[in-house]
Amino acid sequence: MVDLRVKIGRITLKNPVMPASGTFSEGLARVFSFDHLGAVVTKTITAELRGGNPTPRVAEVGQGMLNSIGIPSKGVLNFIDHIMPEYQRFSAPLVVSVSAPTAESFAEIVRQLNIPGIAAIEANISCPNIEEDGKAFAMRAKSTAAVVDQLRKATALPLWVKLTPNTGDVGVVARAAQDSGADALVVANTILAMSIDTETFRPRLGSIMGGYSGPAIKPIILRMVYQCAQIVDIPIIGCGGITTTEDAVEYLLAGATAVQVGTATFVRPNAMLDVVEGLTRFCERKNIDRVSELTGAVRDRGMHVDKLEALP
Amino acid sequence: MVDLRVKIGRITLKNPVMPASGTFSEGLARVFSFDHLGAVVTKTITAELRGGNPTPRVAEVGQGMLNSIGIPSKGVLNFIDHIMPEYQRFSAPLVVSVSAPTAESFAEIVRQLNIPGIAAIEANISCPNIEEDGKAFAMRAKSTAAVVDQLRKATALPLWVKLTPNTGDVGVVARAAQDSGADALVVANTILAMSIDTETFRPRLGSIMGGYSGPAIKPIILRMVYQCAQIVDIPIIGCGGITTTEDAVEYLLAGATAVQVGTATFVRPNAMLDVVEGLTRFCERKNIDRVSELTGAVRDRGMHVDKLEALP
Amino acid sequence: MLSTPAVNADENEPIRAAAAFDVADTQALVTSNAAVNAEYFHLTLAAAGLAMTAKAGQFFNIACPATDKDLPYLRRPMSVYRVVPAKGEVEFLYKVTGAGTRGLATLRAGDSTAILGPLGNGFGLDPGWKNIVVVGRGVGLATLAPLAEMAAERGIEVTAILSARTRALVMSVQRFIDAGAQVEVITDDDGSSDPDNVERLLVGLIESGRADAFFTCGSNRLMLLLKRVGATFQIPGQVAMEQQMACGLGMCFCCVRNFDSSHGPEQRRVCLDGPVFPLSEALSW
Amino acid sequence: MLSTPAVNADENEPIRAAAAFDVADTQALVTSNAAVNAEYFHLTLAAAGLAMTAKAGQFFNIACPATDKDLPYLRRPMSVYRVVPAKGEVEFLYKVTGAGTRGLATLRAGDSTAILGPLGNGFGLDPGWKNIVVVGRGVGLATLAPLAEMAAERGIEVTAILSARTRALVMSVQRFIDAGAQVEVITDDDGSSDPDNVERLLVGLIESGRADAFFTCGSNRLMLLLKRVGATFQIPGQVAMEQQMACGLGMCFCCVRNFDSSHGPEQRRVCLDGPVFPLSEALSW
Ligand SMILES: Cc1cc2nc3c(=O)[nH]c(=O)nc-3n(C[C@H](O)[C@H](O)[C@H](O)COP(=O)(O)OP(=O)(O)OC[C@H]3O[C@@H](n4cnc5c(N)ncnc54)[C@H](O)[C@@H]3O)c2cc1C
Ligand SMILES: Cc1cc2nc3c(=O)[nH]c(=O)nc-3n(C[C@H](O)[C@H](O)[C@H](O)COP(=O)(O)OP(=O)(O)OC[C@H]3O[C@@H](n4cnc5c(N)ncnc54)[C@H](O)[C@@H]3O)c2cc1C
Ligand SMILES: Cc1cc2nc3c(=O)[nH]c(=O)nc-3n(C[C@H](O)[C@H](O)[C@H](O)COP(=O)(O)O)c2cc1C
Ligand SMILES: Cc1cc2nc3c(=O)[nH]c(=O)nc-3n(C[C@H](O)[C@H](O)[C@H](O)COP(=O)(O)O)c2cc1C
Ligand code: FES
Ligand code: FES
Repeated sequence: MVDLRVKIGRITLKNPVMPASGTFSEGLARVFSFDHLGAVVTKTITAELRGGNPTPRVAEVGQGMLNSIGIPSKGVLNFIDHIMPEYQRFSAPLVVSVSAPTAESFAEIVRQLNIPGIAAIEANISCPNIEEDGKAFAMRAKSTAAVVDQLRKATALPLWVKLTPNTGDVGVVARAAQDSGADALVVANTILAMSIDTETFRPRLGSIMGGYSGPAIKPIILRMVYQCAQIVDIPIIGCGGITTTEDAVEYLLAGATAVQVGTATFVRPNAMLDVVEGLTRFCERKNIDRVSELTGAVRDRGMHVDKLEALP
Repeated sequence: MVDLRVKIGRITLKNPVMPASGTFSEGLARVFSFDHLGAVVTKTITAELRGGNPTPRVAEVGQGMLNSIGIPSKGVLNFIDHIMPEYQRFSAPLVVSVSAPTAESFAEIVRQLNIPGIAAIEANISCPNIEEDGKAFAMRAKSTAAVVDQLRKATALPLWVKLTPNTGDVGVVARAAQDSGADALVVANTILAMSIDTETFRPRLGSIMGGYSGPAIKPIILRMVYQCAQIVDIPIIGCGGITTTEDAVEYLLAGATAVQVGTATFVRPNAMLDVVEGLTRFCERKNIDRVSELTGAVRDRGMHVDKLEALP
Repeated sequence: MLSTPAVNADENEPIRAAAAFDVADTQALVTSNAAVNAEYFHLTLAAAGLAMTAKAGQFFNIACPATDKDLPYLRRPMSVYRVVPAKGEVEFLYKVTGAGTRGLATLRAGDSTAILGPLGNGFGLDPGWKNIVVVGRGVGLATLAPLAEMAAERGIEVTAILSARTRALVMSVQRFIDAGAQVEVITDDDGSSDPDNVERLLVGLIESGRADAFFTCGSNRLMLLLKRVGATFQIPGQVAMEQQMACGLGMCFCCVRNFDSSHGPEQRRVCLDGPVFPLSEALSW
Repeated sequence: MLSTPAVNADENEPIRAAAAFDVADTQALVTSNAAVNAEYFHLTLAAAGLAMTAKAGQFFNIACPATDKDLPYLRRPMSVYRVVPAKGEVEFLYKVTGAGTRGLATLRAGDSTAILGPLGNGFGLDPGWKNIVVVGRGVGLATLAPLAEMAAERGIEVTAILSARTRALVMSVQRFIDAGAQVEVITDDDGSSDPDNVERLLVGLIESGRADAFFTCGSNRLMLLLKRVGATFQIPGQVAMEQQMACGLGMCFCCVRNFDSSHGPEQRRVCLDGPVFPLSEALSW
């Protein structure tokens, strides 16, 4: 029997498969039991009430989609009173994704979540930092360090920091998050993208630009996971385009300890279950006892990138 | 009859369609005549001799591909003596793509190309700048300004600067290139990505990471063209995943004046011709007299991105 | 929007009951998939289990096959057109409009595709109602058709006002007739579909006591008309709405629309809180 | 690598002559596509024009259809297995290995797919040669088969040594026989395919004057053996090589391999400078 357990800091997950924030809700419990998942991750919540972005909020593009949901939120109390209970009946640890427009308000919402029943905090720092001309915290090491530092002081819960791929140097941002006290990294959020309807000449999203997700972004995020794994020691949770068991394995090999499945769940609601079962079969076929042995097992020794050669 | 001509700085192209550097060679003249193209763009050449990267150099990923060709180059003289003549028999203006590991050597190679028969220089500054720990020039505004400034002094030819998408803020890099004297921008090069063979556990590219191109990257590069178009006044040449007429139109609407077709030519060798013909038919159907009217014609007025809403 | 809305709570299983799985992703075998006219296809799938519990107004999120030209990625929401538990069949009536439905149209008997459902709340019939008026147009008829049998089963009289550009394009007429409905076909080409005429028809039905409730789908113009007339004469109503979707399960918040509610305007998810909404709360789309 | 290499310049049109279009992307109709054994399919396409000029050793870059499971994006290089200008047909023999060939295997008569070619240089036959030895294995046989007729046309005697795991898997035996070739089947299961035995066979042929040149494809081991024997006995040879490709036209530099050359080791593009190379310059892959 293959051991699927993985450790993310001080919590142990029964398997490395969990949903990506915002692509999942208690509604999926109508299809299967969350007891099968390594963890559950909530849609990002904010302190203030938000309506989210104008419609259309979704556009299909090739083997992926653009979304501009934004973060419709009914606030922390609504979450604690109405949403948390939905998850309590499952054994999977509850990870609460939070966001805020300033480092201070970020710390504030995390303080409100120092309550029983929450296994970890996932800080979605891919959102605009209004104190820095709206650039996402995670776009720069400095603003990342600033917010993670405050979050670390605000909570004793395991702190997962979710990075944005919309940066030129994800490695330094990752190091900054680790050095400021992150227990794990989630790599990564959606890639800023756009699509235009050539018949109407109008952007296909109500907010013009949106986040690109799905299989199409996998090679990019996988590269970022690989780069981060060279730089940080804390566990990395890979997230980007994972649809099949092989996708999950690819992320583990690149250095991830666990994976999040997002958009794939929209196309195959049972995708997460399939990956959990697939990982067991894959490890059996490869005579691997523990799925954790796959983490960072990419056979890249002796290979190198020639600095002199142009890379994109 | 639709007028397909577009102006890139002081040169006028008979139509807005040209190949992307490195995805094209005189070999394609075995399939159709380059007289049909708005311009031809050479594979990037360097002053020094280079062998390129180890194999495998290509990996198919979804609706796109990874490449790690690097820049095999036989130097400038070989180019002038053996490659340039191949293009002279065609009417399409010749754009020579160049690269170098330092700003000084960049200027040097451009000086060697101040010869008749070259219509414009395309500076591929997506390559590693060995004076700055191998980060590509185009990843930062400062190093971009430095190299473009030297290039501007080194040549009187129209100077096109090709940006990398592997940066957190393509807009400021674009502005830096314009302010340092670029006549046009090519947006953009490939996106750094990776793929791992889950059977062998080995990276699928000999140099581990490589450049992602093809339809899958279109929404990302299109967004960058749109962002750059808000910031610069010089013409933008869109390049990323363009396969069909609609793809080209989408880029023009987002703010591009012309487009480059790359990977699509590998899959449909006549893709560029199809786009040229398709643009005429599209404009006829839409009662548009000049294709140049499409540039920046996206109907985004009244729409805006809510700063408070999280975007990736 | 975590609890389902007031709309016909009887018909609709509240999310809270989710512990019991009430939605399934079923790999369904294609029994037939034939063009019914220049624009529409009729798809019949062999399915069992939860799919057989689908009610009028509910929908499935359907996987659409790739073709040479199209590689649809997301699923496509389609109302259940008919369910025949006895035969283990579920049917859909769809209009070929783009990548996904072009892909669906390539399905042949013997192929199979995945359908997630039943999704959404579905129409509700108040035990007190004796006569209802169903007003539909275009694709909307696919959504409204099963309501004919559902009403018949409960001994409710149905008047169906079916609208289209031309007579040739009106669908499901026979289906409504077979279900015992009074059918009025109105078309653009003979002008009978224009608002004033439809309003006249409605008022007539109301005055003759044959309109305890309105049901509509497929036309914003008709929805607004029914809403106004319904408000004037205090006739309740339900409208099935559409919005672009990804998950169909209430997870992604792609499919929101704005609605009037007692406590001011609010956003609701069409896939979860709908697709059927009270006419009185629906807003123009 | 801009001028084509020395290799049989006669067979190969130098790029410089490009002004005359000699490569075409042809939308070809599938005449048949049938499994020949557990692993291989035989595809026959109706095509005309330049495709009909394809020579032994040249190849086409073939568009592979999408399936439920696979969405192959790049084209796949396939050697021309046979060209019948009279019937306007071109044939391919391919092994189903992954996404692209799985897609190819779904093609049915009446479907069509795009083929770019003819590409590459092809085999060359020196007018001075009277007897050649063709040694192939697996997929390599598809590439070598047309060489049998090409040699026959020029009155050149062919000895074909066909290798495979088992007798059942040896292909094209009849084809070589029909072309008048002497056929030796060697297999792993009866040990006849082991290097020493093959070397014995080759030396025998050389001594009996039946080996003016060697031709091989499909096995690195056999290539190295022929190279060594050829060097010892001064027998020229040609090998058809494979490498991952994108464009097939010499544009992308994906398909390079290293070769020995008079002026030291050099990189060549398999698609443009090959796929056929002098045995003496080929390196292990
Ligand atoms: C609850 C519900 C029930 C529906 N029932 C039916 C039905 O029974 N028969 C029928 O023909 N159509 C029905 N529709 C509309 C149907 O979903 C769309 O026509 C279909 O998604 C179009 O997809 P496409 O790829 O062919 O078109 P495209 O225009 O290429 O679609 C592009 C994207 O927009 C989305 N989209 C386009 N039009 C609509 C629309 N009207 N509503 C929602 N999403 C849309 C698609 O899902 C896809 O994601 C229903 C829609 C909803 C929301
Ligand atoms: C000049 C030439 C002629 C060939 N002729 C034949 C032939 O006649 N019959 C035949 O069965 N095969 C032939 N091959 C090999 C054939 O191209 C591959 O088997 C095929 O590309 C595999 O694609 P796939 O998607 O099924 O496999 P996958 O392994 O999924 O392919 C993944 C990628 O690797 C590439 N690739 C995988 N194997 C090879 C290979 N051996 N050579 C080149 N690229 C490869 C594919 O093109 C694709 O881009 C030839 C190859 C070359 C270069
Ligand atoms: C509809 C949608 C909503 C999302 N909402 C959130 C969110 O609220 N918070 C967050 O951190 N990420 C959000 N994401 C990003 C996903 O969590 C994930 O990082 C991204 O989609 C990449 O993974 P995928 O390719 O598997 O979908 C959202 C993605 C989608 C598609
Ligand atoms: C095989 C290959 C080689 C390339 N070589 C170069 C190059 O030498 N110089 C350069 O500036 N860009 C090079 N590129 C990048 C392309 O010019 C183009 O920017 C990129 O592929 C995106 O466009 P596409 O999606 O249409 O291919 C190369 C791309 C590919 C696929
Ligand atoms: S479609 Fe996802 S919430 Fe409605
Ligand atoms: S495949 Fe492109 S150069 Fe050979």
